[in-house]
Amino acid sequence: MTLQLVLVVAAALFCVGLYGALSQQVIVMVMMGLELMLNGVILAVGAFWWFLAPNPDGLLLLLVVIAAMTVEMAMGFAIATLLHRSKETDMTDMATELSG
Amino acid sequence: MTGEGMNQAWVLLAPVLLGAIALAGAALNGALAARAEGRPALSGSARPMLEVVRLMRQRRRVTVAADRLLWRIGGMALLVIALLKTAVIPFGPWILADIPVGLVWFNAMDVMVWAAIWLMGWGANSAHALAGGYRFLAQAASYELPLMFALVTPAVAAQSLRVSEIVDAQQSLWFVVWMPVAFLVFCASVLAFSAWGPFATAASGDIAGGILTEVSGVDRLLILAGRYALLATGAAFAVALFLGGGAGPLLPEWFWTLVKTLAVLAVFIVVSRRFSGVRPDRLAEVAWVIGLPIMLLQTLVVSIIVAVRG
Amino acid sequence: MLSIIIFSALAIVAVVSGIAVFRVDSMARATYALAVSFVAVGVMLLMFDLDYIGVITILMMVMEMAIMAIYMIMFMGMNPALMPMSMVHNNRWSAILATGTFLLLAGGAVLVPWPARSGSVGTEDLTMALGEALMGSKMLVMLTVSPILFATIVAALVLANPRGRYDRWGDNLQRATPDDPQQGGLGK
Amino acid sequence: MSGAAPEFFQLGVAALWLLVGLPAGLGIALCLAGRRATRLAVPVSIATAAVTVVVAVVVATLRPAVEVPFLAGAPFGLAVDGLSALIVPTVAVVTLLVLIFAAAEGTESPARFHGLMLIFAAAVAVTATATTLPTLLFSWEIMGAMSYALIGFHWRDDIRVSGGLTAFITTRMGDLGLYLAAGAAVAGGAGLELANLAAAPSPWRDVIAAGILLAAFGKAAQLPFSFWLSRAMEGPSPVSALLHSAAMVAMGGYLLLRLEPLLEVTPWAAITVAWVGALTALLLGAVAVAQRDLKQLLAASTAAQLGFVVLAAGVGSVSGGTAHLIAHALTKALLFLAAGAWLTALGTKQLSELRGAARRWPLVGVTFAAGALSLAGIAPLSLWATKDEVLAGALETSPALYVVGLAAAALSAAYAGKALFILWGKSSTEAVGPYDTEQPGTRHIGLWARIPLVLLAVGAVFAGVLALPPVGDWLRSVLGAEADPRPGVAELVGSAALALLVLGLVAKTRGRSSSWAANWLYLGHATRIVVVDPVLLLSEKLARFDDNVLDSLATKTAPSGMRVLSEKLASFDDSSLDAAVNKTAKGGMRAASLVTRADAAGPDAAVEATASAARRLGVLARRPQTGQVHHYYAQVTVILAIAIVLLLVLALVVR
Repeated sequence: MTLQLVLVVAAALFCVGLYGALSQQVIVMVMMGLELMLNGVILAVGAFWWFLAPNPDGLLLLLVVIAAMTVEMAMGFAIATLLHRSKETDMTDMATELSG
Repeated sequence: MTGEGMNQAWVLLAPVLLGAIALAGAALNGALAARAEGRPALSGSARPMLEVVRLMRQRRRVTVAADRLLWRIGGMALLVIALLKTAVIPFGPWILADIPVGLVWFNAMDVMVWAAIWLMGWGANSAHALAGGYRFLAQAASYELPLMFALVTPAVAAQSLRVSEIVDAQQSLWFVVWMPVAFLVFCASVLAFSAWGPFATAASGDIAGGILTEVSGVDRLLILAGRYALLATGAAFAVALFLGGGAGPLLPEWFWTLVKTLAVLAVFIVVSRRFSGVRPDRLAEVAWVIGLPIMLLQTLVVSIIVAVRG
Repeated sequence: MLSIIIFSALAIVAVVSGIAVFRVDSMARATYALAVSFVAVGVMLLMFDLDYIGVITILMMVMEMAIMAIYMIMFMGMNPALMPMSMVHNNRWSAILATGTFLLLAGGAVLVPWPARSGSVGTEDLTMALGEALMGSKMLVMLTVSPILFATIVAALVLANPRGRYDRWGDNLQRATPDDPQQGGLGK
Repeated sequence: MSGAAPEFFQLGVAALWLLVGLPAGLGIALCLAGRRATRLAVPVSIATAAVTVVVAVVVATLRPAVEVPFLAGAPFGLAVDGLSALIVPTVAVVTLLVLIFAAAEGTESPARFHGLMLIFAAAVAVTATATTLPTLLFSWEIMGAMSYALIGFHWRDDIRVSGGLTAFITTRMGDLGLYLAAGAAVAGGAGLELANLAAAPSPWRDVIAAGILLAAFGKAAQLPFSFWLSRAMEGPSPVSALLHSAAMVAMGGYLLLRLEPLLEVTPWAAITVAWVGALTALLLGAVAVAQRDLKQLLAASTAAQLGFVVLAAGVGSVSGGTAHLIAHALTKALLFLAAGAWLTALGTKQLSELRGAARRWPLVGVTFAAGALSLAGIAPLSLWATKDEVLAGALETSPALYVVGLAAAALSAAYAGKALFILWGKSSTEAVGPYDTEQPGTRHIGLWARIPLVLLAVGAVFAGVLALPPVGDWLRSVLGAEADPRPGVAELVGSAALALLVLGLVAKTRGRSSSWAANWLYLGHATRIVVVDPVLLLSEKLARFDDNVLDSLATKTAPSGMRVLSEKLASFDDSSLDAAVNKTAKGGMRAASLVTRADAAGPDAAVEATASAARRLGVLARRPQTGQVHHYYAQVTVILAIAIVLLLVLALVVR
């Protein structure tokens, strides 16, 4: 088990998540893609911690990533709920308020 | 702690013991149920064994378009979770895996129950079962936070997440004495994550058995056994966290653990029969508006005591 | 050697279930495939001696996915066990971008000359050390992060809540008990 | 700090914590309890305020100092020194009296009101005793927030809430200065102790001073920021009495007094402070004279009187400034409470409608008169002496400042007199005035509402001793400002005479004009006394000089010389100038047409090209803004990838 191996796995997870976030139409599925990306990030940070600098400070970053993930989920669900309530849709394609 | 040899024997012994305790719980419940119906208690206590035999022989029924994979996973999960929980529970001097974060492990496992029960509800492709699954998730969202703080409180007092160290920290004074609220909340949560007693709305009769509606045969056996096993592990963990583990006079530690576990289990079964069901939608507000603050206060009090004592 | 085998197995589980999230037809399966992926990563973290973080990852993510499944079904409102779903857009470009990113990242991971490990895993309790870092030297970080996270949660609640207090308690907040479609246990 | 025995020091520390903690804790509790504490609110709040008064006196005697860790390198420090030993009891007493008055008047949701007031009192106590900038900032912010909450207390009225918002935002603008000062103090290495700010190295010290000035001017409603005080009058009268006269606004002046050493080593800041103070006193005095609304008049007068305090800080007269601050706090709280009592009883605060109100409630009228006369600077009353002490400092610095200050004092006599005479004047008709124009009045002023007025009136009458020899010397020794300039007898008598004179003038003009147009005329009178009459006198003198000397000179030399000169000029005009003008005009036309052609070909075309290019770019820039989340994700991915590749290439090149 080497750092390179773990990082490649992490990159794979990240990119599968990226594919999902880019390709899915349903907002909850997009969120799942984002979660998968963060999953890769968690793995990568854990690997960096273990192989490069195993001291408690590094763990903090992991903790923050996990906390950010859960909050991201809360925000995502809130927006999804709002979108569903106002537009009766769960598709990101229908939400074009940001269109320039 | 004793040697490695003993630990290896314990690997084999632990599941058997878990099964035995769960069966004892089931027998007691059967006896109480029989007495309530005016039949002799003894016939009731034999009922679980007969039920096991019956379900083993019963053919599995499968609903149309059921998601069998998830359904089976959900059905098996309860028992597996109970076994995984057993891994971190010290039984007298023996413990399967005394990991440094045993307490968090226990917590992670009881979160697995969320998934397990919802999958049971979903997999059956039946409205009643799905409603049961949803009921359990609603209930879980209510009990989980108070439960987490109830778990944290003994850890704060023992200044460790390792279960054996929490047990050791109570040699002079059991934690139940100075954290009664945490103990009660934990006990209620054990009933809740076992979907038992007043918290059994996920499988209650008003939705035709909820998650149990469509399961039959071995699947049903696994789920029923899993619930008793969860109840048993919950009781054992309550003993380890709050009731001093194996602490007791004269007799060996394992004996005291067994006695206390059985006693707690008996109390769970007897007392919870006396309550009517708690609606999950009502529970949420009670748990968050009363349970959580009171639990936080308990944790605060314990933290202050620990900080003052140094 | 054993660790490499275990790790590889976990890695395969993690990535395959990750791919399964976007390949399976059932929403429940997609969600729980993601949960499996997370559990695999959590176990990998346990292999790095990250006991607490690993278990916490498992705990949080299983819980999160249990909730996620509800939302999936709530919003998509059908049983995809009965009908296959394909709700994608921009599929080809997404795949190209993801592959490109993977090549870039993996190339970087393999080619960058990573420094040697500095410092060593102490024998002390890592969870305790993490707690002390949280409440000590890294207090400022947490002080900064936590209000932001908290504010985000509050914002999420505000966005998602369809009924404000005037809807519940009346225009002059005059009702003794709120007018809720579903009464809570305390009537608050 | 104090040489007291340890047990006394311990007692002092406990008292100091109590001073801050008790009102803060109970205030928060009351606010949280909300409607459930309606019955409890008044007793709790008045008991707390009373205890606070006792504790404040204890603290002022024992002079404790405490410090607990707060931020890295900046502890949460509280200490009582000479200055705060004077201010803290004053504020505590005023708070108690105002709360008694408020309780007597009654208010909706008393728990919230008294809770906010108590929190505010705690914040003031922290402000007055703070020893470090973070501590000060902490309480400063709380004061601002409480001020907002209290001005907008009747939150169902939009105008009150927006008044609170105006006050909050304006003072917030100033507050930024405090952050600036804190940043500069850290950057300059002076540390965050208030006492060390003066020791900061030069460029940073100037930044600190600028920041402090901004903050103090904002809070004290000095000139660029004065208007917020007017909007703040939307709040309930007790709030005006406490926050916008005695406590919060005063804290702006207090901050400058406290940091006077910093001003001393930063000459430009001292001069700025002195002039801003003096000009505020003058101009807001004029504004006060023009007001038709009693509370607005008092508000403008508050800003003007604080101008004197600020002036004192600028000229280094700490003792004068402090005495003036205290005397003004008592006086103005009294006036605001009296105005509030009438507002409640008669439902109006318009001066025209309040005519004769003092006769209806003579006790309130007499106390108001005491306050107004003190404000006017009538001889034995408080503000007379304190103001002169400030002016003595100003005279030492610059005569011009003194003159401006004296003019401002005359104006204060004018507006105080105006309010006084109207309120005590006989209604022109015997019929009851058009009351209840702003809110329904109760026609009743309770006993408990009168008691604070009487007590405050006693203070307003006698606080002047703080500036006069026996007590004044003690005050100076407490403040360590023995060397501050003292007013001479001539100045004291002169200012008293001036005040009397102005008061007399006001009385006379009022007698002549009963209609409200006269008030604007009366502003003209004030202007005439100060400006017009001297100018007329001067111009008369100049005219006589002109008649006698210049005119005769002119009549003798003008006729013959002028005729010759004009003929010469006429012929020159025809021959050269006219022709030149014609030619220039023709040349101009030609040049203009040339330029037009060049413009169309050159700059105009360039502008058109630029514009269309910008439009094209704009269209291009809009294209990625699809509003589709996945497009954004894709863009981010590509951009991040490019950035990473660039970084890698860069790293390789550098290697």
